[in-house]
Amino acid sequence: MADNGFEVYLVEKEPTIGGYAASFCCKATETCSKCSVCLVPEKMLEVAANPQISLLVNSELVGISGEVCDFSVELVQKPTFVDPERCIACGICTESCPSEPSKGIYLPAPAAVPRTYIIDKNQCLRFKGAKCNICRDMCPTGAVDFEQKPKKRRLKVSAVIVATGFDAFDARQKGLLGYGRYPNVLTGLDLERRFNAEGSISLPSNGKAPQNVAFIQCVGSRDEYIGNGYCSQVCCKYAMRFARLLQYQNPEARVTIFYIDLQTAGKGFGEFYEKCKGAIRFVHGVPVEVSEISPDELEVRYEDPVEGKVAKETHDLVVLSVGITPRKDSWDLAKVLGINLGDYGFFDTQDPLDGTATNVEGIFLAGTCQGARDIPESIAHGVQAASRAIQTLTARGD
Amino acid sequence: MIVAERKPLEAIKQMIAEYKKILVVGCGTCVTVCWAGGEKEVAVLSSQLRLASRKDGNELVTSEATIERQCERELVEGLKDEVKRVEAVLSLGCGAGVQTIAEIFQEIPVYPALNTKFVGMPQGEGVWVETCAACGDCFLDKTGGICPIVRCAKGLLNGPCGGTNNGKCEVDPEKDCAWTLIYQRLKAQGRLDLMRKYYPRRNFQAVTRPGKIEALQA
Amino acid sequence: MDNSLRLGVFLCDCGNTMSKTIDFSAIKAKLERLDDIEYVAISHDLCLIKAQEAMQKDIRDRGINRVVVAACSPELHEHTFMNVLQRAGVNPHLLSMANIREQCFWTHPHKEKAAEKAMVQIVLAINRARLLEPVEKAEIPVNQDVLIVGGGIVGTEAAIELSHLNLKTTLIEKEAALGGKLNLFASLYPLQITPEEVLASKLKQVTESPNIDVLTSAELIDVRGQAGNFVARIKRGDEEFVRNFGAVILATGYDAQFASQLYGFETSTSIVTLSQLEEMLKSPAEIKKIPRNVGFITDVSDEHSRISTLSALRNALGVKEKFGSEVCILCKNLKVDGAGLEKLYHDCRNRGVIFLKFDKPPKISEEDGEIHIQVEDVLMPGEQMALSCDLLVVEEMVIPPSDSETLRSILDIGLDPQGFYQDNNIHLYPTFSNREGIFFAGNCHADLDLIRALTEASNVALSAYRLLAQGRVTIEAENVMIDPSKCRFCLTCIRACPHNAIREVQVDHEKRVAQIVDLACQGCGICTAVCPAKAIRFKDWSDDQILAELELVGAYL
Amino acid sequence: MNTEGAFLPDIVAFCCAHSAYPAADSAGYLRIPYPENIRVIRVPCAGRVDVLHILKAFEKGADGILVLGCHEEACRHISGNIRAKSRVQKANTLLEESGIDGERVEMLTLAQNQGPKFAQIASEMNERIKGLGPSPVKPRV
Repeated sequence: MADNGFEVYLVEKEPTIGGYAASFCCKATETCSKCSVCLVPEKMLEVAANPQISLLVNSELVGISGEVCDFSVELVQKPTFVDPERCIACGICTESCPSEPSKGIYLPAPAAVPRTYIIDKNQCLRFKGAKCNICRDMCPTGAVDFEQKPKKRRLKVSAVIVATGFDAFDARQKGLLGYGRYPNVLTGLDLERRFNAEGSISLPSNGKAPQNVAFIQCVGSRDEYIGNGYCSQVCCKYAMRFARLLQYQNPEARVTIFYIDLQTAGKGFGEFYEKCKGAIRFVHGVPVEVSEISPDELEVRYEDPVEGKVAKETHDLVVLSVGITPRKDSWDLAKVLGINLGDYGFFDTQDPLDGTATNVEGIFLAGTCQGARDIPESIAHGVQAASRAIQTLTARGD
Repeated sequence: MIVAERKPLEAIKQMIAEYKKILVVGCGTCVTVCWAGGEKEVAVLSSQLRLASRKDGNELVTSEATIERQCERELVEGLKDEVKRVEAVLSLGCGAGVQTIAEIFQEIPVYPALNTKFVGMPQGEGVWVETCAACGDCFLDKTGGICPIVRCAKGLLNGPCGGTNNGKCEVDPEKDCAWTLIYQRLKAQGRLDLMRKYYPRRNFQAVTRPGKIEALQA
Repeated sequence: MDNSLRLGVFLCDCGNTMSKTIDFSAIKAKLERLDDIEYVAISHDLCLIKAQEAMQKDIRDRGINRVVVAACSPELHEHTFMNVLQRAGVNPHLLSMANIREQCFWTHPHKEKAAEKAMVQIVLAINRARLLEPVEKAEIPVNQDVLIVGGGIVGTEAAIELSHLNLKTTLIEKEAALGGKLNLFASLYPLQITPEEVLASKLKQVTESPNIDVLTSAELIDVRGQAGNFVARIKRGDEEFVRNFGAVILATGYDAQFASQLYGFETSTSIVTLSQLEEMLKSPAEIKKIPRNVGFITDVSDEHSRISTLSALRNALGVKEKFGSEVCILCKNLKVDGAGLEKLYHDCRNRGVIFLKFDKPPKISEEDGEIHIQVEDVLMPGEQMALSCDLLVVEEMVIPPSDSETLRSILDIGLDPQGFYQDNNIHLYPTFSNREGIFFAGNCHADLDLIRALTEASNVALSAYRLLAQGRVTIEAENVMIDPSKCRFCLTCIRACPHNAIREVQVDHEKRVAQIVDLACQGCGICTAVCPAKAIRFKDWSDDQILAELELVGAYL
Repeated sequence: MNTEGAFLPDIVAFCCAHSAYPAADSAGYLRIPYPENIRVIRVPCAGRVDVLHILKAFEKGADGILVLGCHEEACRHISGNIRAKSRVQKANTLLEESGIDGERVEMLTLAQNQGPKFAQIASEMNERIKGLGPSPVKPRV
């Protein structure tokens, strides 16, 4: 929107924009696998560089009044105890912070936008009662301010776009799959983050490279029993991309993907899947139970279609392809904005043909807060919401 | 267009082995267009020569110049100051260019850095093929604009020979059979009668060497 | 005015953090001894407004005309400092940055070496600064009208949205009526709305809008020019006319075709394609014999099509409603990765639709109007199940519309291996073509369901709006420039440019040369590198600037 | 930066501003060290790198050269990385002709968040060039 000369306030609850996707990793082998993760930092820098956009991080929307073209929204900005106007992200505070192992003050993400450090109340010794002032004294620009209080602010806006994203399904709800109990059971999200931080994957249990990996699809998706009767749309693709990446790094590694239906649609993905066919073992049917036989060995129990009976096999790493679920706090926000929650707890849309319209004129939806989407489609949806908003404003000569 | 190709560096090195200062001259016409002798190639070759000579423990000094057309006296004469400062000239022009420079600066040795290959046309990026033999007795009117003298390995005027094999040439199965192409072209144009004619051998009088053309003054 | 070099070097120690490793005052002293150095300043926080204001003042007061900043990565703050130069009245392209934080201090634990490298980087940045050239901004007028090719739902929607954005559009459709595939659909499940309703409402908006000019039974013959001023020749009946546009949107959709060779049989009275079924469902009255058992089969000719699974599911429900027949769907993988599709699948099952998933394509035989299917369900391997039905509905392959090749050559854009339009690249919106000002929407370039396609419609609308709304576009004039006196018009650059941003121009009555279209140029420098006559100059990344950074031996004091 | 004692190669890394350069930065954010004798040069696209730049770099004393661009099929300028690859091959042969080991030049691909991979590439190249020894055409100072 800002590119079209409109003034935009970008309100983010976390201290950095980018959301989940910013913590994802590139899944290219020699050739790009089109995971689109590289789009995210680019967009983040565009935001940072755009004078039309004011970033309001650590902020939550607590109230709204008025109507389209004349909304007044109320925000509360949580204190981070570092003044963004002063912080130059030199990192000296983190270096000097005595709190170990995890620091009390840090940059929320390597490529955080805005590049402002934050104090983590749960780690900072001072907030644990100690008389520590080190970071404040070290800070060359005097940006640290322990006295910072929550700030309230009111904004006059013409339209609101809700793009609050998703929560990854909490695999613990699927207790039998052993997530949280066995170190070598990871989720897709864990994989993203490990790859991003270390550039490769090693077994949590022994630090070795995984040799025999199982991906379990549709964990928390296409599952009426837990009330997620929808496809998360991203899991098949990321699982296959990860499988290729694992084999690229360790050609010996064997990979099995347990699935219900492979979602191979989408431009160019068919070709990618054809490449996977030879290298990856696809098993129709989703395992019901994962158990640990030794610290480095996991047993996966599933219905073997060929034998037609329950089969066991062992893997050293099991990845649960967790799906996209509505954010826990969607309901609160829906209450504040007066917009409806629809199927499965995503925000609801008015017009069946328009995924962005809500029941309140001037409030639009974008991205995974309205339903599962991958990165490019979320961006597209965001653009659509912006387009709608601009249309509304143009129509009213605003 | 005249199509040329850079000689292997080794050959060029040997030609100029004895010199410490040379002038590398490019030509801005055909050989620029076929990526063999333009300003860029002049710079590349000079750099390569400097590196090579440094490798052998010498420090060759190169100066670079590219002129619009090496085959024009007036344009070549513009080089006279540069030429004074060097011991030899390395030309990235076609044969005509090399000879013009040699003609005008008779006092200094001039060496060819290119092999002038043929008259041809581009076929995709960076690929050129021979299409004209400059035979001096053009035959294309009879062959639907496809020259058998160049494009038929045997230069037949009354093809195809028995060796045509699914449109490929028996001499070089990589290449299309020119006469198959001619047949298809003429058939498409409904002019196959041209192929039923017999053509006597060409008049080699037309190509006495060296060729010369004297057009009436414009 | 005197244009002698007056360099200003601004060192930032990032809040004193770097000064422990790098002795800035020593560097300052050394630098001051170099030629043309007007001023060297040490700051601790150049990324903060206060420091920038000071910097701006220094540049102004001391008449500095080249600025070197030695601090963090240009990726973070190049734009920041370019703005400072702008405000200080210096062309923002006269900035050269030395990345001494990310590339020295943060990555080289060895202090002396880090310091030494920092010094080198700064000196090189200074040498580069000497060679910088200003790049002026220029405003060029753009035609604000948009041409939309394809009057299907996507093209129509795009036109409507553009009209809401106050842009005029010409919507050309080769058929006699708008609506495209939607005219053929019998239903739009999972959407709670019928194709007729959708079309009616959209067409109403089109006719009511003063901004949309609809040309049916019309086709595009030729397009010349570049983004902002395309000149299009349009043919309608036997009249031909020319119109000017600022942008072109392609929404030519797809064609559907039954791949009989892959199935090994032709369609018949009892074997129909999905689209034939849709017709039947639209007018059930005309059907002689209502089928008792209907079988659907997909994923044989194209495993990866979203569209065929979706329409199988859609029409399965349709059959249930209109015919009440028994329905069985045979497929490989159900594509349910779309809004509401999983739900649609469940509705089908609740309505008693049977699903069978195969790995090997089923054997199909026809016997006096009765279809016999032998299939091995993946869940019961080894067992050949025999089914029979009196109507078999087969999927169609989704293929590019017949005219895409023609349009490709008219518009000089790319096609993907399947013959659909090729998206520009992963870094940009999928609706961008490789040419500025030409956009794709809908199934002419990707496999989309209706909702996704409509999302793209508003995406292209906004893209066109972004390009044209102001009626003029600000560009960087001649950042990349071809010297007409050196250009041999060898076409190398024109063929190499990935964005088709180079066109030929007539310099005088006989000489033609290549020229960069500033609006379309995206500054990759490929042309500069390929030009055999070295006739192309890229001001921001000129050869000498790059070579200046290559001074390795003895480059540092 | 050839200091006395052990041989430290001068290595130039041409880095695409859309991928490899930010990758080098992210190595910085993550404080992942890599050899300081790698000189990063920012280019708008790997396709901007000219064989001449590579040859001249050796004239100026480079011992090894990396051209780092976007992953295949992910070039911001569609064909830039492919061209860079073929140019590096061209450079290899041109250098071989002049008696310089073509091994000294390589084209690799990166994405912008691959800081660790950048550092790894840099170190590997450093080791390789150390193995090959100083460039035979290094100007004497």
